[in-house]
Amino acid sequence: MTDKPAIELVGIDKKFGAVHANKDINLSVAKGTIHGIIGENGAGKSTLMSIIYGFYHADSGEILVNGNPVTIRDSQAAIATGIGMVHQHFMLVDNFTVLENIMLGAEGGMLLARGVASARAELKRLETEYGLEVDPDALIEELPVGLQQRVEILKAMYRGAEILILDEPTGVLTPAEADHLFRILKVLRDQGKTIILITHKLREIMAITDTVSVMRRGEMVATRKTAETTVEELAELMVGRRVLLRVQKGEANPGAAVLSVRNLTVKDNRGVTMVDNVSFDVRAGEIVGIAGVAGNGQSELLEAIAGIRKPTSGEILLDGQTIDKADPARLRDLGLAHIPEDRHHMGLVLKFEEYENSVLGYHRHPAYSKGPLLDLEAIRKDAMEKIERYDIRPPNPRLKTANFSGGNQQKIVVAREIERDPKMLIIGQPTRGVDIGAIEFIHRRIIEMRDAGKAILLVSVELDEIRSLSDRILVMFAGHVVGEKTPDAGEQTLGLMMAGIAA
Amino acid sequence: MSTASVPLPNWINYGLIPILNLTVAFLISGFVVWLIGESPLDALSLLIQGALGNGEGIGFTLYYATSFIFTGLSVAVAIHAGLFNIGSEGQAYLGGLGCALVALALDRYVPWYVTMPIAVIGAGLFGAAWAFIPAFLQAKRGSHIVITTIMFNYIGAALMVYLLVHVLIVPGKMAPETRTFLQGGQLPKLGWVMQLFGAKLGAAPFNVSFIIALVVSYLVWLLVWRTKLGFEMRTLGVSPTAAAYAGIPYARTVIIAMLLSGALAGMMALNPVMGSSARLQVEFVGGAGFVGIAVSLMGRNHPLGIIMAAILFGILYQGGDWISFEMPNITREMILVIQGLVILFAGALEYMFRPAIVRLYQQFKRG
Amino acid sequence: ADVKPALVYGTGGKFDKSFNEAAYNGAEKFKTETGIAYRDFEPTGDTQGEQAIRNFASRGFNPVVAVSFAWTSAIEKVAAEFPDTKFIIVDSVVDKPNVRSVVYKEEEGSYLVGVLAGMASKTGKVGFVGGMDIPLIRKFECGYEQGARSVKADIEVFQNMTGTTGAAWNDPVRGGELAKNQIDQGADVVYAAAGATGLGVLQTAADNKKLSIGVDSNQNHLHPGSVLTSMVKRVDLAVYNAYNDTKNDKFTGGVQALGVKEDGVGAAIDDNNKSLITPEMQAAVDKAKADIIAGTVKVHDYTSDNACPK
Amino acid sequence: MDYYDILINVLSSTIRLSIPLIFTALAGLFSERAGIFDIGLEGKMLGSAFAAACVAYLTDSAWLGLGAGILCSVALSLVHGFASITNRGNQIVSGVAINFFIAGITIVLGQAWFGQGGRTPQLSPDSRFARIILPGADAARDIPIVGPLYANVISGNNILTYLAFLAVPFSWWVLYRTRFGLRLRAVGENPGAVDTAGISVAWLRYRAVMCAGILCGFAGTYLAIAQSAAFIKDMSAGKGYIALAALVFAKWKPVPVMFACLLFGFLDALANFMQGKQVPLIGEVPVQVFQALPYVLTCVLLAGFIGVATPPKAGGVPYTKER
Ligand SMILES: Nc1ncnc2c1ncn2[C@@H]1O[C@H](COP(=O)(O)OP(=O)(O)OP(=O)(O)O)[C@@H](O)[C@H]1O
Ligand SMILES: Nc1ncnc2c1ncn2[C@@H]1O[C@H](COP(=O)(O)OP(=O)(O)OP(=O)(O)O)[C@@H](O)[C@H]1O
Ligand SMILES: [Mg+2]
Ligand SMILES: [Mg+2]
Repeated sequence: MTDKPAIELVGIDKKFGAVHANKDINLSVAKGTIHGIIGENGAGKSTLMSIIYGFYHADSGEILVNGNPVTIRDSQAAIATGIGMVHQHFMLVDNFTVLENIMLGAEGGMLLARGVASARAELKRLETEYGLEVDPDALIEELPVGLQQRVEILKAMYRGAEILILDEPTGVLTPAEADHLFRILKVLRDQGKTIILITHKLREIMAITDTVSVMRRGEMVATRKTAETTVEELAELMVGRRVLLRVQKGEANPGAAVLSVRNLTVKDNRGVTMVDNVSFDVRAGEIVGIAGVAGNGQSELLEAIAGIRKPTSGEILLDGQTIDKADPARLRDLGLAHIPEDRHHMGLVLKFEEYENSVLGYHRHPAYSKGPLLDLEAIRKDAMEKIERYDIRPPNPRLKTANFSGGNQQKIVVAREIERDPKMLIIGQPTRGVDIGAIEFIHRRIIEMRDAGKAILLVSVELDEIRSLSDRILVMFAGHVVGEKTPDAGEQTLGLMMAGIAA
Repeated sequence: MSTASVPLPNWINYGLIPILNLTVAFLISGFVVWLIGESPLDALSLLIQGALGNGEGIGFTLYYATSFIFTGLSVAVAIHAGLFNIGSEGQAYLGGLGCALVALALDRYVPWYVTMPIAVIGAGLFGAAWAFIPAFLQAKRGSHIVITTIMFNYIGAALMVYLLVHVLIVPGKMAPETRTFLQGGQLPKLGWVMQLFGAKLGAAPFNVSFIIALVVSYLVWLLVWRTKLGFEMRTLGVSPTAAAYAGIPYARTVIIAMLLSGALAGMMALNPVMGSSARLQVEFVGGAGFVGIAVSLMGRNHPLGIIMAAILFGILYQGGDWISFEMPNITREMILVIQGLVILFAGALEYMFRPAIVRLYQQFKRG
Repeated sequence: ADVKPALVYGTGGKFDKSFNEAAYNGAEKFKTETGIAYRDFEPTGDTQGEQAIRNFASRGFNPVVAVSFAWTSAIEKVAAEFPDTKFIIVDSVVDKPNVRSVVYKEEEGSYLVGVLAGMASKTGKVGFVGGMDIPLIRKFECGYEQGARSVKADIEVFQNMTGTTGAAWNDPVRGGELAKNQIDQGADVVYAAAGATGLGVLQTAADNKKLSIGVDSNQNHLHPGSVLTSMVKRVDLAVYNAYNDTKNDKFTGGVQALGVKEDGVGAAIDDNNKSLITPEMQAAVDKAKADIIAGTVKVHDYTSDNACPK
Repeated sequence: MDYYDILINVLSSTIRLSIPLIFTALAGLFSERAGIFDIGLEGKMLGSAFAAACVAYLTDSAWLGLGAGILCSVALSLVHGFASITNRGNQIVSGVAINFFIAGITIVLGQAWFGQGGRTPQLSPDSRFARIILPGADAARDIPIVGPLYANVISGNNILTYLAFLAVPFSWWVLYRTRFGLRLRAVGENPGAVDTAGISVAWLRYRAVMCAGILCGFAGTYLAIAQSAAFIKDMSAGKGYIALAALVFAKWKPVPVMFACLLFGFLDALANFMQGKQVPLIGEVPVQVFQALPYVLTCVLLAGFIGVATPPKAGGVPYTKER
């Protein structure tokens, strides 16, 4: 073994149009280690990894593998260099079998028949060596995500990867699955493979990595030995200043229940039960936070309450009235506002001008219409007022929404949903990818809403955000509400509950 | 770095690029003309002369343009809702049935201005009805609207031929067509409009449906950009997920958009059926539904752009007739060649020149 | 007088080797004889015909000949707009003083080729493939059937129409397929009255070593040895006469119905098919012709009552 | 004629009418399984018919005609590929454009070169694909049941007919048993998976559309110089769209494609045969019913009443890595 780093990046730079995703990145990953990379959403982690894997091309910069400069023209070159990658969004063909997916691109000859036998044998070997069991003849679409990810890892190993990149592998895994994954990664490392692991989750970084690098807004801001750093330091590095964990707020003054959820069961698009027999209340003047690892049913729960997804069974009551038909428009009329998790695909139409988004969903409201027509004058005036009140920049309602930055886009959504004076507000990931200034602003607005007697249901994967805003915390795990806590419950306790270990 | 997301000013996006695309299409057409041994310049001058050289030519140009405005609007309305309606051709065909039935029923009792509004409704209803099943299948069953509308073009053609041959034909006549409508079923020509400009309409069938087309264009603009329904259609068109979030009902919006699209296509029938031949004939649509695709693409799905593109295609059709009359070597199908090239370059290859233009533009801004 | 002749074809195209080509030949003949050039136009769709006719009239062409019933209403309109121009329509009747309508007694010509078909058939089955399903084409079929039956009373006549729209004149693929069906059913002579579609019928008969009968123009040369005869319809004469009459100030409006007697229709016998026509067949045709002229044989006209006697 | 003879006749007609559909639908299969929608099948078929007829006429060789037909159709495929793969244009629009262009250019050039109203001159027997009489066909004719089937349906077709039926298992084999096929099916479902496996999405898709081009070339050639003896304007007459319907009807699978095409060909044959004949209880069925039936059936299928037809997932969507 040499001392040469397994992979070294020098001055990598990448722009997507106006977005500067990677700015002059330098990075060195030692051979036989697990190297973590953390950073907020949109920090540029996936972009950087995709450049190493030859999926994107850097505008400038150099890549060295084992000390030798390499040109990675495409993924084939990356594979040939011994680099494998498990993408954040799986790159699998759903209606192919595991075996076909693994063979794709490494078929071993013009005819499939020839390669199949050796592929099966090789799979067997990998299975026993690393504990990567999976039925080679199963169809991908019939496998749970955990196993799909295993197929992705197998794909990389099958191609003889020496350097394995995993882009947010645990986002979709249950804690048990994540643990299993980590055990596999350790085995791989001990056999001399190099692993780059991307995640937002500081705990995971502390648990498994040897070294960790932090990215912020396209820049590589620091690299630390894991043993020599702390969660707090990493968090600070990630967001660029000391994290404000506590929001100023007074005592809650809860009134009657506004939202009641009774025995709710919801399935996702694939028909998997994501919310399983869940019941709770949200009262006027309180914030109920739902904590949980992403993918434990929170999204589906919010969508069901917001009327976007039809529940399979159970009941949702607003002000004691049963909502029998999923219809977001009617729910809005009844005073239910919804700040969605995904502003790009749900909360906003990026191609529309700002003022159009400022009434999306409320466009049928009498204040914004004259008969069948939209009252453009009223809408633009209203949009301008919101822009001023929420300090949305640039202050131009005729600008295309895509041209606002993430934080300002989120403010457009927040302003729209709060300003129509709802009774009930459901919020998903209010500050994802939003800068600190905007976070504070949005948090303050949420508290003001509570103090004005609104009922608020909040979902966030950021435990700190949940703890600082909520009056009560429900923890979701695998589709169940596994317990209720007050915000002063320790991080440890909540963490264990989120992992499904304690209740 | 990719250039796809670099914003360009409107005059480039809506002016320079379409003109560039169009120019290439015409250059290649000119090459074809040259290939068959005729002079492209002569052909071009004949084209202009035939289409715009006298009142009658202009009349014909506007007559064709009228049909294309309707079908272009039809395609555009669907596109705004994210639907590719290839079925305007069939919907227009059925629209012809609607307006012919009205004309046949009323022409001997009432004057044209009574028949006309009812015929507009009849044509619209029949066109919409023909769009309904594909719309329903898309909305409720997720069947691909492109495929179903193609199928319905053929089903519509079979149905119309059956009706004309077996039901509507005048007994004893050779051609499968209805009887000629009386005065009450014919739309008056717009000779007076031409006279305002000191030109003579001659025999050109430029008629009142042109005015209907303009009014409808305005209404479509109003619908798409000024109404709640239009807002919902556009939302659905660019972001189905945002539409679901906003409580915009998918099935209802898809069906309404397609019904409107079908109705617009159907109204096209007014122009040839009541405005020109005064009877319902086989194949009277003559590809206008497909031209609508080109017109809508070129007009960037905006009524104003559609009117301009429709007139351009009107010039092509009328001028093309003239060319084929004057240059027997060039048959009228040259129009199809040009049309195909325009669709190719203004539609499928619309981004071909963009990267180069972006680079030039950036250099220009820097320099 | 001043003659500036123009010719508008039917939608089958100028060189369909049949109906339109006959018209073309007439115009060419006039041109070679008199040295007077003419202008022609081939509309490819129904809407173009009217425009072309009007274009010619407005540019001072005179006379304007329109061959095909498809231009009936076009001529009706344009003739009213240009009362000083002479128009000729073939295959249809337009009642205007400046229009001459030339129609043919196709049933008579078809009767003659029917006689030949009936005698040539060994299987006792013959076929007929029509173009567009219109009374005019039924008239061909009916005459053919009568002729065949006159020589073989129990003969079976298969008949198919290619289509119901103008496209049926230009669909040799379907024409061939229909002919093949009839041949498979036992027909050994197939008569095509279908414009360019007939080319496919004649081709299929030749491919299958069966006999065929051409139409309108003399098509015997297309597949020598396979084309039994052609039912010629002298559209060329209609065109030629129209030009000549105008030139000589002898143009008359009204209807001209041309039959066997006027030599407007007939069965073509030439070098290409001589070997297929036995002396008995020749004699039978000559007799049928004489009988029709004499009036002793009356061929039923389908269009008179939209029915064919069985 | 007894019923069996009728059946034999209709079957032999079915075969003749299905061949262009089979070639074309298989062409669509290759293209669409790779994620490129192809409504330009009609245009490619027509274009290759024209090229085949022109070259066969000029060279007196059917095989050169076939080569020209294939070349022309592949060239059109490359245009479609250039628009929809390289330039990420709308695939439907590109297909429509090709259909228009070909519908026009064949007539314009045909008229300019041959002066026969867009038709090409009649071909001599040498320049066409002749019927092949299989050994023993005439002798077998009198054997009951199988005899006529062999002599009239199986024998007596041209070489392209047999090639069409070979193309079906061959396509199946290519798609499901070769590396190229595996990749092609993958790129139509998830081009990202193909790209990250180190395979060029663009080149793979180009090869797929070229396969489509080759097959359409056979279809067009069959129309012009096997089934008929000249190019006639619009001679594809919507067969490209019927083939598309058959492709959907067969749920994008090679062997069902053949059966769907045979079914649609059968309907066409039946329409010819039933003309003017009375059906008990119903009377004469208008030919338009048979003409519309393939489309109606496909819509019924699409409505989900006969199973579900799920198109390849990435179909119609241009592949972009960078926004
Ligand atoms: N294909 C693309 N085209 C254009 N912009 C892109 C593309 N991919 C990423 N971006 C932009 O580049 C920036 C960095 O994105 P990237 O996906 O690398 O972030 P990330 O750190 O992986 O975030 P996350 O934690 O959300 O996965 C973002 O602003 C994103 O919008
Ligand atoms: N999807 C997109 N399409 C087009 N332009 C975009 C897109 N996403 C971002 N941009 C452009 O890139 C710029 C930077 O966006 P980005 O979201 O990375 O901002 P940011 O620095 O994260 O801001 P904030 O802190 O407010 O989130 C924006 O101003 C916008 O113009
Ligand atoms: Mg990422
Ligand atoms: Mg941001």
